[in-house]
Amino acid sequence: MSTATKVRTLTMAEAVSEGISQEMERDNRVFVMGEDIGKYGGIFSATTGLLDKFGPDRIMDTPISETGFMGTAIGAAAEGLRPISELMFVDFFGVCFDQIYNHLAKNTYMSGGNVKLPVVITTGIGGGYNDAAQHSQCLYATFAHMPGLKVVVPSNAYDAKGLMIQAIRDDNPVVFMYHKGIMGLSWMSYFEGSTNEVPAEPYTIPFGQAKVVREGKDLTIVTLSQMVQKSLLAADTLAAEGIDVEIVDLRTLVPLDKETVLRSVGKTGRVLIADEDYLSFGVSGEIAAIIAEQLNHLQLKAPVRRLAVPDVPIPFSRPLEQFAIPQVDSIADAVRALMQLNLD
Amino acid sequence: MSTATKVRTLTMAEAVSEGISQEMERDNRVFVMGEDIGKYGGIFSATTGLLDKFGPDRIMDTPISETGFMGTAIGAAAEGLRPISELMFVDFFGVCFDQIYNHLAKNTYMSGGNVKLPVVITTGIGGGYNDAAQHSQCLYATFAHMPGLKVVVPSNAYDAKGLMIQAIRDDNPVVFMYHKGIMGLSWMSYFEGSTNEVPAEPYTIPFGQAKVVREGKDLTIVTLSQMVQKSLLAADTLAAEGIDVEIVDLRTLVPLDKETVLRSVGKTGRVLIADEDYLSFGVSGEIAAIIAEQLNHLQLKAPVRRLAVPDVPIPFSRPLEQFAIPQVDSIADAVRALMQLNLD
Amino acid sequence: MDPTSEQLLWMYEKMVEIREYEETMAKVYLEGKLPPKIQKGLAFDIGAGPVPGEMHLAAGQEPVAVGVCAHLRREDTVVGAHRPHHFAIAKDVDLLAMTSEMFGKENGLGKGKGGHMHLFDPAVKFSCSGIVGAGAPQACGAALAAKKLGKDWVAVSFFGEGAANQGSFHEALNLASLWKLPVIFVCEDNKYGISVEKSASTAIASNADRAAGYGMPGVLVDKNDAVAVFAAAGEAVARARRGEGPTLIEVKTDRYLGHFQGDPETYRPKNEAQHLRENDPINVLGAQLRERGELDDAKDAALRSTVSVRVQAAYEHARNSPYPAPEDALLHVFAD
Amino acid sequence: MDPTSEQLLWMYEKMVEIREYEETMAKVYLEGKLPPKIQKGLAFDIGAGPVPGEMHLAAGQEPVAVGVCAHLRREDTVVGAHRPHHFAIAKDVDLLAMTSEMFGKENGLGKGKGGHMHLFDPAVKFSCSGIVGAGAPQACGAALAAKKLGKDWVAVSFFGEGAANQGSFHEALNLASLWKLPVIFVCEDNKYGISVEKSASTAIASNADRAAGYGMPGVLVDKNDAVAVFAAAGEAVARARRGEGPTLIEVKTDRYLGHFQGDPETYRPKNEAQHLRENDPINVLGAQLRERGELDDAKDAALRSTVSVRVQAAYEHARNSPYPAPEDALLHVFAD
Ligand SMILES: Cc1ncc(C[n+]2csc(CCOP(=O)(O)OP(=O)(O)O)c2C)c(N)n1
Ligand SMILES: Cc1ncc(C[n+]2csc(CCOP(=O)(O)OP(=O)(O)O)c2C)c(N)n1
Ligand SMILES: [Mg+2]
Ligand SMILES: [Mg+2]
Repeated sequence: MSTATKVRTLTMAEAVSEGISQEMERDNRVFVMGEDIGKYGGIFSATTGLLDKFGPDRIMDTPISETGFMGTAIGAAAEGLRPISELMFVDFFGVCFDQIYNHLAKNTYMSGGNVKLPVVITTGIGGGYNDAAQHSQCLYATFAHMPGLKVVVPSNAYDAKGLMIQAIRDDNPVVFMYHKGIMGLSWMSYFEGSTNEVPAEPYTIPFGQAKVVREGKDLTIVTLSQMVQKSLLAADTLAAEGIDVEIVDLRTLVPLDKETVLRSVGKTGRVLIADEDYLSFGVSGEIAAIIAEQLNHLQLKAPVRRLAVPDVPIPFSRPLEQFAIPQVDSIADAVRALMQLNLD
Repeated sequence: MSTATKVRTLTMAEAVSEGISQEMERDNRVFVMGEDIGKYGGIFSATTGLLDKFGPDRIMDTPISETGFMGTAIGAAAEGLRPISELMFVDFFGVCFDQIYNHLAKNTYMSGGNVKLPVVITTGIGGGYNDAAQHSQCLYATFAHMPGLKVVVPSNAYDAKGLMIQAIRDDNPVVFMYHKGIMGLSWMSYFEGSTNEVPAEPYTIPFGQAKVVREGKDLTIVTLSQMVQKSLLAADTLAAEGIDVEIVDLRTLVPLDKETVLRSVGKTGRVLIADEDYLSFGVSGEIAAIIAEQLNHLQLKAPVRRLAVPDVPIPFSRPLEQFAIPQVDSIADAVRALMQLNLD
Repeated sequence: MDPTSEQLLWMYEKMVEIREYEETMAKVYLEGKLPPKIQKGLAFDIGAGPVPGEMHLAAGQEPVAVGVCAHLRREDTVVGAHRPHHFAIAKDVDLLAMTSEMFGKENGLGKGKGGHMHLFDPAVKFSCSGIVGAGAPQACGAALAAKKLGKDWVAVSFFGEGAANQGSFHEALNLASLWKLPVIFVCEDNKYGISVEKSASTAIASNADRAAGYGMPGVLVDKNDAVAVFAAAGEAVARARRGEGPTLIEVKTDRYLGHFQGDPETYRPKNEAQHLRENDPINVLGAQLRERGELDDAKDAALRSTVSVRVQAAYEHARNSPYPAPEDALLHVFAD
Repeated sequence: MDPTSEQLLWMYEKMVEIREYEETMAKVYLEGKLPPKIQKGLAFDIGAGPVPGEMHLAAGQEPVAVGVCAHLRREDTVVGAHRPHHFAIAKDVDLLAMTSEMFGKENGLGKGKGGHMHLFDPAVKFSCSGIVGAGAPQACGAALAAKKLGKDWVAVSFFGEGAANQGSFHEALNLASLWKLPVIFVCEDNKYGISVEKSASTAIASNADRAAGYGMPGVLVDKNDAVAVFAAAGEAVARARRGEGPTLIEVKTDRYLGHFQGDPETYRPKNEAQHLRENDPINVLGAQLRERGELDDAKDAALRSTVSVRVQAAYEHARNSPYPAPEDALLHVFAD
């Protein structure tokens, strides 16, 4: 068939760098700063090939000075440039978070809208490859909790490209968080569902639109990032057992698409929130809360259930890490258990 | 009566510094570091009088180098000392959070329990006096989200002293967050319920025990810190209208006393979570979630309701700040509205 | 680099303006905060009155602001800190909108959302922050933008001697020198970071000596004098405009008032401030101008009265402007 | 300060041990990671094999570790960074428990929870961190404790030249000098921070020149030589023990391997590492020992074989030890 030739799949890393590249071609105010984003192409390949294409003036390796270059991004953005600033691992946010949440996130508000800061922060999240407690965190809840930052958490290449272009064009700070285990790197096993068809031309995906990535009638899994891919695999297993799971991929945490969540939960009556961040005071709590606030409009068949990292730092050892981070099997188990629970 | 002479009331600031002082007398490993904690006595008077009593070797003013002295606290604690380290305003955590959540919070875990870090971080939280977006935050959810930190949020002088002594004696990192508007400072109006009877002798209050500070049958307010005092005032107004409110003061976020929350909500069937932190991805979500997880054991009469800062930075201007931060009146309004809601 | 008479007069007038602005604020700030006490035991209520919240005034530190800003154009960037008024005034921030902002009014620079530590005037490229040390990296960003845009604009980061012990100082200076950014780092050494003396916070006597660690010139201006600051800043700005990179300047200056208004100042020798005032930099420059024949009593009185009208008008404007509607708190989290 | 023969031999043996440890790890690390490919397109799987996760090896950098640690006692503190093995071995960290930790085993230093970047051995006061720059303030804390306890213990913070651009470096150096803490800051300049050359990250050629900004001695050791490091560190440690405060030392050293194992090293001139190995510091010290008559072929062989037995035994021990139970993940969040 003639259309078959048009199918082009990319890894999420390729999709991210293609999105950045196309925007850099379109808009010469866009530039990238960060550690090892030049010759190295980004530790997680989010900027591979860009140095050759755009040169060192627009693809700028920085010293290991996250406060320095995040602040630099703020100052440059205030002058009308559109920096993309990479925080290699989200785990490092603590050395520079003041610039991010007290300035980048707030200057627009504190100036009554007179200052615009179109900065995209890209950052690698997540575990699964035994990088231990300081290199495996998700922490998106912490960014989403701070007013003034948009937070993007794609689960696949197609979404990643569209959301990246949307992020670069947004006049506000956007934190773009890519899970390392779905980037399709040549040196880390990954969930292949994340490598998918990506149109060659630029396109955008609006923020605040969750996506039902699998329709089902028995139970809703609300999830995001790599956990979407794990949930899809769990759903296949469960389907064979006659449990028909619907999966909502949040795609962005800020803005949060409550409607899609509530619609799905309203339909299935059962909800599991599957999250790779720490359990307490995070994403899973927020999703549970927006459901609890709508109990007068929803008919739940079972209590809400959450599956997340059980409030422990991410341990190094393989069996420990696999226990701490929800896996395909533990998602399936949680769904099975939830199917047994009934209200009244 | 002879017992009347024993009543001694302290402000929360006095209670905090008395707790520290008594522990410093008992245990010479305890010392205090921070900005302006010496001659100045702490900007929020948490260390008033201590320099005169213990001298500059144990009451150490630091440079404005939060990463430097938080890291110093970690290193000193690993050697068996018991530092109290003041982060003047919690809002500044972003300049030093790496030391706190990647090291202080995790070294015990990463060492398999071989390293103990008995550090107390004291910090001022909260708004209400127009100090704007970088000096008015609560941010306790962010600390509570990170495994490895105990988080204490007292609402009154009696609790503050007992919890402070407990914190200093704990072999783990404890973040002790005092709301500026209940410290009883001579230069800031405060909620007088926070100044209460404090025994002169040292005593401890165990962590993880929420307190029902007002019993009622119609509705539960789950709350913490200054918001407890606001809720008590709102409850008085509501009582006059025939609405009988029960108030749960969480007192510590980590560990969190879920049982007391669930018991109260089970009794009243209606719950409002009143919080001064940002609404989304925070404390109010977590409390709502633990209720949503127990829907098979609880008989709710109404959906869960949350009242918190509506995901905006804290604005400076008085009318704006009073709108953004829940006030006594808005708590009362939220309760009234919730009394009108019914499930089914 | 010697200032012209015009520049000297500009500096003098701006110093007078800053001083009047700060002294007026010191008074206005107390309105509504002192008795009648609203609560037992309360000496003062920080959240009361027309200008609530913290208030950090810069009386005595005028030479730093005017000596540097005398070299700046509208397109140059200034990033100040928590004590920002003198810089803002010297950078020609809109005085009416700035004052309204501190009163929390709808027509303030930030529509009342920012307040005194968060003044943003993009028209003259002024911003500041309440977080000690945060501004230096941001000034690097403005300087980087100038470079990328092919302009000879410069950026100035002002901060206190206390801030020079923050990690951000180090990172910014390294970055600026490495990338040869047109930025000038100006450290105001007013001897105190709140209550902590410089000798108790800083391992060396002068931050200017830290410049060598970044391969940039370090200049110490060891007197609180506008002309001396002007000379040092002139070199630095010219160097930056020529594309030769950053400079670090430290100026010994004097904080006449408390760290913030309401500061009991018990950490400070009694009469220290009074003693400092004896060598007031406004008088010093005034005397120089008189010597040069540029100023006499009549001219001085006229100048002071013009300034006073301008300053007082700003306060009147702010006082009489309306507050924003409470629900406006929900606006501007994001730019549209 | 000249090393005794005993000290020279100790340094030599430790360097041999470190080298064998790292070279063994380089091989073990690859086990299970290379084909058979578990996934299309995968060249290597970082999460597979007996030692998963990142792996930063220090082959070539041995002189820094041994030259400093030769002066340390058990009660002295060492805080390393993400590339910690050489320091750990030189500080006499329990080799069996350390190796078990990197294999994620129950009997590891951290019961398998820490892994290679997070080795804690309180018995010899060793710790490290995967966060660049984080260790320097923590070393200040150990030094402060020594001072408070009235001991002559010192603390050493080791970090890379890349880390010297972090704010934490600045804050720690200022604090240490201000409080005269017995701490030695040792910067390993191995030319790269991952792929970024020092000249692209650091505004000046030598970090030793930054010491003046903190009022402490700064020493540059400009060759990758154990004896030269020994001399510089000896002065610094003695000074610290005497209560005279901190020293900053920078050592030019060589990273033979990639930043981490699996690093394609495309940013680096081909054969650079090979070229560096031509002047190997172990050989250099070996030759000196031979010249002094302290080493000959037989003695060298015996020494190397003893070391090898020790190192290989550690790997065997780690390999054969059991994993923790999965649910042990829930333990040790808090000390009891
Ligand atoms: C990161 C951070 N730490 C602490 C503070 C609290 N604080 C505000 S101003 C100040 C002193 C600043 O001293 P300096 O930099 O010398 O400026 P000055 O007040 O003397 O103008 C401190 C500690 C803060 N705002 N931000
Ligand atoms: C705060 C922080 N930023 C970035 C990183 C990622 N990172 C790990 S090692 C490294 C390079 C460190 O270079 P250097 O300090 O010279 O040490 P070397 O690797 O050369 O031993 C970087 C950027 C990190 N771990 N922590
Ligand atoms: Mg100062
Ligand atoms: Mg290096």
